[in-house]
Amino acid sequence: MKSSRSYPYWFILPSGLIYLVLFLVPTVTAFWFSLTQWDLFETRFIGLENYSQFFQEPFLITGAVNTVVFGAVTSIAKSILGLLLAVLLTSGLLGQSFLRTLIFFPVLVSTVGIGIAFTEIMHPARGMINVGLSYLGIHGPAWLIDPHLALFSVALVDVWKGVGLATLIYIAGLATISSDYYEAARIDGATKLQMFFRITVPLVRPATVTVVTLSLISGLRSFDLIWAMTKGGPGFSSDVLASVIYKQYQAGFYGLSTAGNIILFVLVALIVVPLTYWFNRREVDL
Amino acid sequence: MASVKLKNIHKEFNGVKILKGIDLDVNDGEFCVFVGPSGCGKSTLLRIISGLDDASSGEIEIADKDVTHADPIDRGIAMVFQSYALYPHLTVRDNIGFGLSLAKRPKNEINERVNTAAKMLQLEALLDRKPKDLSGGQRQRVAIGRAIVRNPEVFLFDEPLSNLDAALRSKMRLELTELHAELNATMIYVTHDQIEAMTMADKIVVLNAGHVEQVGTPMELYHHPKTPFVAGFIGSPKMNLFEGQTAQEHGADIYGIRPEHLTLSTQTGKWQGVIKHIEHLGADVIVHIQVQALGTLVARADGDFAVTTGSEIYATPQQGREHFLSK
Amino acid sequence: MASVKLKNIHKEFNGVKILKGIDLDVNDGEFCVFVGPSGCGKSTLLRIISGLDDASSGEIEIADKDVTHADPIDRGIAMVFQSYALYPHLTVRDNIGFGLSLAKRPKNEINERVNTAAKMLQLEALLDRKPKDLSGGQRQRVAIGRAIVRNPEVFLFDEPLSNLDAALRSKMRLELTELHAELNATMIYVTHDQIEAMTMADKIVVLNAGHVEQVGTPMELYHHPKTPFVAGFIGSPKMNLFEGQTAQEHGADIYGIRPEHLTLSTQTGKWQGVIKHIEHLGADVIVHIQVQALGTLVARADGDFAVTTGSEIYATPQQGREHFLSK
Amino acid sequence: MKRQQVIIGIVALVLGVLLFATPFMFIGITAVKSAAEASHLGLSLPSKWLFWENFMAVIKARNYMLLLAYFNSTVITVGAISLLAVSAAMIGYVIQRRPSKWNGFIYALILAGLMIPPAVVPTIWLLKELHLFKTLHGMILIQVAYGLSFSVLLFRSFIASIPRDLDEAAIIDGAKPWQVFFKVILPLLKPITITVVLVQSVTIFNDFTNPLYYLPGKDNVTVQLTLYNFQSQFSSQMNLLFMNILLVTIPPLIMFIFFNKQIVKGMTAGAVKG
Amino acid sequence: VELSILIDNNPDTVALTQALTLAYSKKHPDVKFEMELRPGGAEGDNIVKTRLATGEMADVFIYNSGSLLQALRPSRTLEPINDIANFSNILSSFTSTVSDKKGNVYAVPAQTAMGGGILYNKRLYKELGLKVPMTWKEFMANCAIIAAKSKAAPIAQTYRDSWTSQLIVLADYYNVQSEQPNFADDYTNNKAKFATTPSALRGFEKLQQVSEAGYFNDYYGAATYNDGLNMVATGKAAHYPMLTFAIPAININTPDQINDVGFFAQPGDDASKNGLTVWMPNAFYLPKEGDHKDIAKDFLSYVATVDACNTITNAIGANGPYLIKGCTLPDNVFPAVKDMLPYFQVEGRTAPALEFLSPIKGPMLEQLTVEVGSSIRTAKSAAELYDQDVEKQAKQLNLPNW
Ligand SMILES: Nc1ncnc2c1ncn2[C@@H]1O[C@H](COP(=O)(O)OP(=O)(O)OP(=O)(O)O)[C@@H](O)[C@H]1O
Ligand SMILES: Nc1ncnc2c1ncn2[C@@H]1O[C@H](COP(=O)(O)OP(=O)(O)OP(=O)(O)O)[C@@H](O)[C@H]1O
Ligand SMILES: [Mg+2]
Ligand SMILES: [Mg+2]
Repeated sequence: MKSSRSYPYWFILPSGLIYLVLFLVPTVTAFWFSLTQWDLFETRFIGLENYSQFFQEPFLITGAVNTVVFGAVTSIAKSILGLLLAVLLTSGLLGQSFLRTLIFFPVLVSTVGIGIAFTEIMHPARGMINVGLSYLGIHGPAWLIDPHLALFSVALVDVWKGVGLATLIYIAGLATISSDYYEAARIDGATKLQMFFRITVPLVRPATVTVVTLSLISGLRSFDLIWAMTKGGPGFSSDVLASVIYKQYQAGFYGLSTAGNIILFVLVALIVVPLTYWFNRREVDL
Repeated sequence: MASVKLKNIHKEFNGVKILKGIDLDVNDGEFCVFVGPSGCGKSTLLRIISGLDDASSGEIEIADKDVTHADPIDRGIAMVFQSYALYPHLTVRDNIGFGLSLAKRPKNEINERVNTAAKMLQLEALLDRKPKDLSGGQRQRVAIGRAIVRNPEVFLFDEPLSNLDAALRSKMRLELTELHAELNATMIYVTHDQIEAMTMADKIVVLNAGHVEQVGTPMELYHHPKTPFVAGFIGSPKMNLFEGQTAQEHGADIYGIRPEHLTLSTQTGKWQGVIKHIEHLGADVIVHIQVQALGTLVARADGDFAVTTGSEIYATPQQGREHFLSK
Repeated sequence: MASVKLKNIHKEFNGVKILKGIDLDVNDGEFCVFVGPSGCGKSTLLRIISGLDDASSGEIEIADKDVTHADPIDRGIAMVFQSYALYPHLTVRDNIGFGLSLAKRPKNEINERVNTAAKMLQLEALLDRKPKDLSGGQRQRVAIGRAIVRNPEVFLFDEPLSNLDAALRSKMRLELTELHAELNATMIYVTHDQIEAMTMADKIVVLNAGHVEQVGTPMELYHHPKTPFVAGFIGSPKMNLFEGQTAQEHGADIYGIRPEHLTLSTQTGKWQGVIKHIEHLGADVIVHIQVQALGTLVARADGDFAVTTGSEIYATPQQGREHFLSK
Repeated sequence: MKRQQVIIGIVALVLGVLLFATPFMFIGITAVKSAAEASHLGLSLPSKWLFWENFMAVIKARNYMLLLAYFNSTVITVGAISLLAVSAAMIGYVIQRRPSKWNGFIYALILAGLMIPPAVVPTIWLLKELHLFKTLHGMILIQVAYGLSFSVLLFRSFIASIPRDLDEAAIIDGAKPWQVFFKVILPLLKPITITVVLVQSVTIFNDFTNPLYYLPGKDNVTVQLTLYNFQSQFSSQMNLLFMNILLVTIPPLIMFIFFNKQIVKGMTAGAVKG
Repeated sequence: VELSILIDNNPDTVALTQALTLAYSKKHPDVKFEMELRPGGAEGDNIVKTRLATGEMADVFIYNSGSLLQALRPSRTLEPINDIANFSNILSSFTSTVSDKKGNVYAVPAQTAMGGGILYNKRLYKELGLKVPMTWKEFMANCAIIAAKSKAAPIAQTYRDSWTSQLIVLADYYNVQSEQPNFADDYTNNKAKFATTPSALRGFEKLQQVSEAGYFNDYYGAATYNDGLNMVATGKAAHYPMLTFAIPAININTPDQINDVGFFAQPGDDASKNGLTVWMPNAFYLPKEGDHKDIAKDFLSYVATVDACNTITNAIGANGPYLIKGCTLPDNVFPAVKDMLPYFQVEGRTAPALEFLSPIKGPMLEQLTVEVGSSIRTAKSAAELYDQDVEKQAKQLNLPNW
């Protein structure tokens, strides 16, 4: 196919230009600031000192581990739950439309509101979850207060909030699978389960790629919910790199936080780029 | 092992009636061919038999069990889709072996059966390709392969050979006939190819606009079509059909004579006419003759029958080959 | 108005050579048919002519202009895809009228031309449906309609009638032939149907495994095949081909005789054999004869030729109908 | 609807309501409490239902700021989305369909947009240079730039599921590249376009950091900024805050309900054989 | 003319700004105000910095005094207000926290000064016959009695709002200063450390001590600032270390109990050296390149009047002494406010919090105090980590000797 003319690069221009000017140019500029001490008013070139300073952050290791754990846990959970929910919500259930709305609703509500609501819902004594559990005779854990559990509790809420988005993308993905394949599989004698694993899962791959990539990147970079719920606490137990950086930024260490952002970017890229490479190599073309 | 019985099957799509009461018995082990004009409902009927679609009303029995509401998986069928519906993410090998691997057959059994089918379909060299890298005919063969490896009780074929060349097609006819003999499975086969219909069928079902026109063996339909539609539809080139005097003399509405049952002569004959158009097919020539009293008469003659357009010619129907049909 | 010239066209897919040097001249206004076994590269060649794919090497001229690197839009072609490639979001009407509306033709002209095509293709009742609500043959007709409304200089048809019933197919053959005569456009036509090839073609190109086996008029190919492949491929049932003594006597490798050129007799003849299998096609019967010296001999006889499997029979080749071919 | 679907539907509804709706009941209940009761948080029912009072308090706050915010946010969202959806689809289309070594590079740049946080201060300098600072259209362009990566990623992977045969048919029919895209590809991308529109408009509508930095000024408030009317570092009026959250959530919710039904199956059914 | 004015979103700030601008507009009908809200906290700091750095600041803005102000590089970005008419009305205890080395003063206080100490439940104290403690020992003894004799938690801690965890450390600064008068300077000059200065370390130790004694309310890790206020007001907790700006919030949440809430300074080890750590209020500033400097200055000059003080009192009540000469408090102030006033009446019984004396305040403090309060970390270790944190800050500020 003469791709050069059928798929011309000028298609990229309109918003590519906007992206270049308003995103890429400032980003490259920012790189320079990572080599300076910068309080927004004055810059002083200090070479790589910010980077070495960043690596000396006392809770960096905790933060890095938490970042990876949080990113992995949330993106895996969102992808799996999203797919299951999408399958459920495209199967013509009673109240399907309502359920879709219900599941997407958390996406619409501000993180702040969700943070406040869930810190209350996860209150160890009067929180809805533990009250509910106590009816079942279970003594619920101290969700956000237990340093070993806090990160996972936030991850749980993050999944709760983000699964609607994953579900929506999966619903769109399921919509593009031709029913021919399901018919062929029914004729070939596939059970529901086999159809799910051998037709749906491979053919919904574009959606999976998107959901995994998006939720992994946002999981690795996320801090707003963590911030709203624990501020990285108790102590430093649920700190992630992004919240460490955010704290530096808030403290006014702009050069340092820029360096931190670049380090985080490298970490994210190290995880995501090989993954997308692998994903794209196995793309199913029609 | 499995007969297929259809009782008064109706089907509508958004209020349009597509099937209008189909009754049909296909016996156990029979090779039944559906023919009919494009859009008459053949595929629809196949989908209903397979269980992919529900009939709007009517009942289906397979192997004497009522399966009207059963799932495809419980009907013991395999099907070749008119649109192939190959799995785009699987190689040819996995496409063909899909049903077997669903049934959790052992690996080497799957391999063996896939290889056998691939050999028969001349797909051996392509086993590791994905469908998008195949030619049209190759895709169609994969679709056939997917159905035949499974040894079901009932096969449903929807124009399975339409994209194959004549040589391969005749080879496949043979293979499918052998498969039929070997498995003794019931086969329901949709085709537009006269030769396929005539040579493979135990029974041909002629469908027209959602109802059954006639059911019979190929030779019954060829020699004794009951309706003008069947008379015109079976046989190619199609039978010459005329209303008017000749028919009325015999108390019928329509008089018919097949092109191959007209004897042509330059000297004498029943009808005299002028040659309008000649088609050379090699083995035969098809002669279109303008006859004053009738209109156009099509006749078949030997390939070496030497005539030219515009010349005069006489055509005589062979005795006992004439058809008298009522509307 | 437009001739098509191919010069030494090569094509590979991932290192596999599909076309191995195709040279071909299709004259202005000619009806050229491509035949060849499934997977031999017919569609690939069509795609290269259309400009959808680039040849790996070689040159293409259309209307005496080098278009090797021109865009499809600049080649003045219309094409019926083997896979149809209908626009699923458009109605039949809009599918057919798509090209015209891109060319900003006036609304009523589009309407008129779409209606004319729809009438010819018997699609009038379906104009407001979407492709997914059509039968296989109906979809194929939409694909044809989309190409013919556009009046281009060159038509490319990739098995356009494969899913139509015999009656409709012969009607379409006529329509396309008329269209050809009317527009005087150059047509390149891929088919597996012998009758289509024989009746429509000015010139048949026989392709095999990526190269041209023989080019000629239908009758040339039928009467004077140059290679065993062409001999076997043109004509159905295929020519009986034998190596061995008979051929050597004439200084050739292979001896060939067509089934329709064998005279059968119960009394006497050149070869004596036993009838293994009989296929009744109605107008004809195909007789498979086991001859000791040769193997299986296939002969065609009249539909009323009465023989039974297992009986003895004699076959005699008609004088002057024998073929002597070298490998 | 089969019986099985009804039963599973009921079970799913109960579970869904339990898991997804209770947190919102919490928000809803808090939204109708008095300030004092709301400060205790908790799920107890309010002693007095102050829906109307809180509702009016939120609407009237700061001189009907919320209404202005609705307007601004809507303008930004609609503007950015119409630009974003189409042009992201175009980019995704080109990089999916056109195999070339540049694609890897373009794709990497796109991914970078998801992985690198925007640099605020240089962006402001730039916006001022371009006279786009503190303007709605500047904000729209910013949202396009920031939302592009996500949208392109989504489109790119889904365009693979549209058979290339259709592009080719259109090309043969004489379509220019842009006609192929707008007349054939874009209509078939509807489910994805809807997803992008939904997700991005929620993001843009609910964005607060970017307007905060790039769109200062009283007349430029956006909806999420109205939350600051009731929430500050040291004290919050939880009842009004949650009422505001509810009100701000309604427009995207309506949009979701409207668009959700448009995601239909089988867009490409019947297109190709094989 | 229209003056734009950027304020944080605290309801008190909003209310007082509205009252002040309204009052000013009444006197100068040609001047109108356009209020713009920003979030509080560090997010707000960033917005202020960003807008100053990009030259987009409003004509007038409200911001913190003390260490946060220094990060704005006032000499570069802010307009000195030494020349406003009522400059002399501003108390020097305030001006010293908003000026640079050259003596330029940049702000007019927007509110009253605040005390940082311990809110306590007076009713509970009366029931148990307790006295306001003058030493830490007495305080601990009171706690022990409360723990033994009542259901109330001796001390409320509310770590969901983690900033509240710092109070015991920060409010101890009066005691640090009374033992180590040079601490602030030494600290700024990298000569004194929290971990190695016993009096400074005491703040962390006190926190560790009360934590280990188990004096906190149940689930203090999940409790909010509002919970803390409610507890101390209703007597579910006896003490709540907090700033006095909390008093209006108590009045909103639990108006019936507002009179049960009292206040005392966080005691040191020596009863004779008992005094209060004081927080300076937010203040009005002008950016250097403002468009309407003259009018803006006139507005600030108005804020430094008794009339303005009264306007503020009417709008939001008064929570401590004003920093404008001649301003007085009404008699009907809440008991907790009354409790605070005596400290101001004697010279030397107040000291500003460290952040008003030194530009460095480590951002990690609240997390460290949560850890100490939750017994995850010892006082010593927290102080050491805090010293490291401070070092980073000092380096960023490019201070000499670091
Ligand atoms: N993308 C591809 N990669 C590799 N091989 C391909 C690809 N596309 C086609 N082929 C191979 O090229 C050969 C020619 O294909 P083509 O579609 O031209 O065949 P054809 O003559 O049209 O056959 P048919 O009659 O079955 O349609 C086939 O063997 C096919 O498997
Ligand atoms: N979803 C649908 N909605 C409306 N009509 C439909 C739908 N599907 C099929 N039809 C119509 O039903 C009729 C029968 O279709 P069917 O596919 O069974 O035809 P067919 O006999 O297989 O034809 P062909 O030989 O062309 O494949 C056709 O006229 C078709 O237009
Ligand atoms: Mg069909
Ligand atoms: Mg082909």
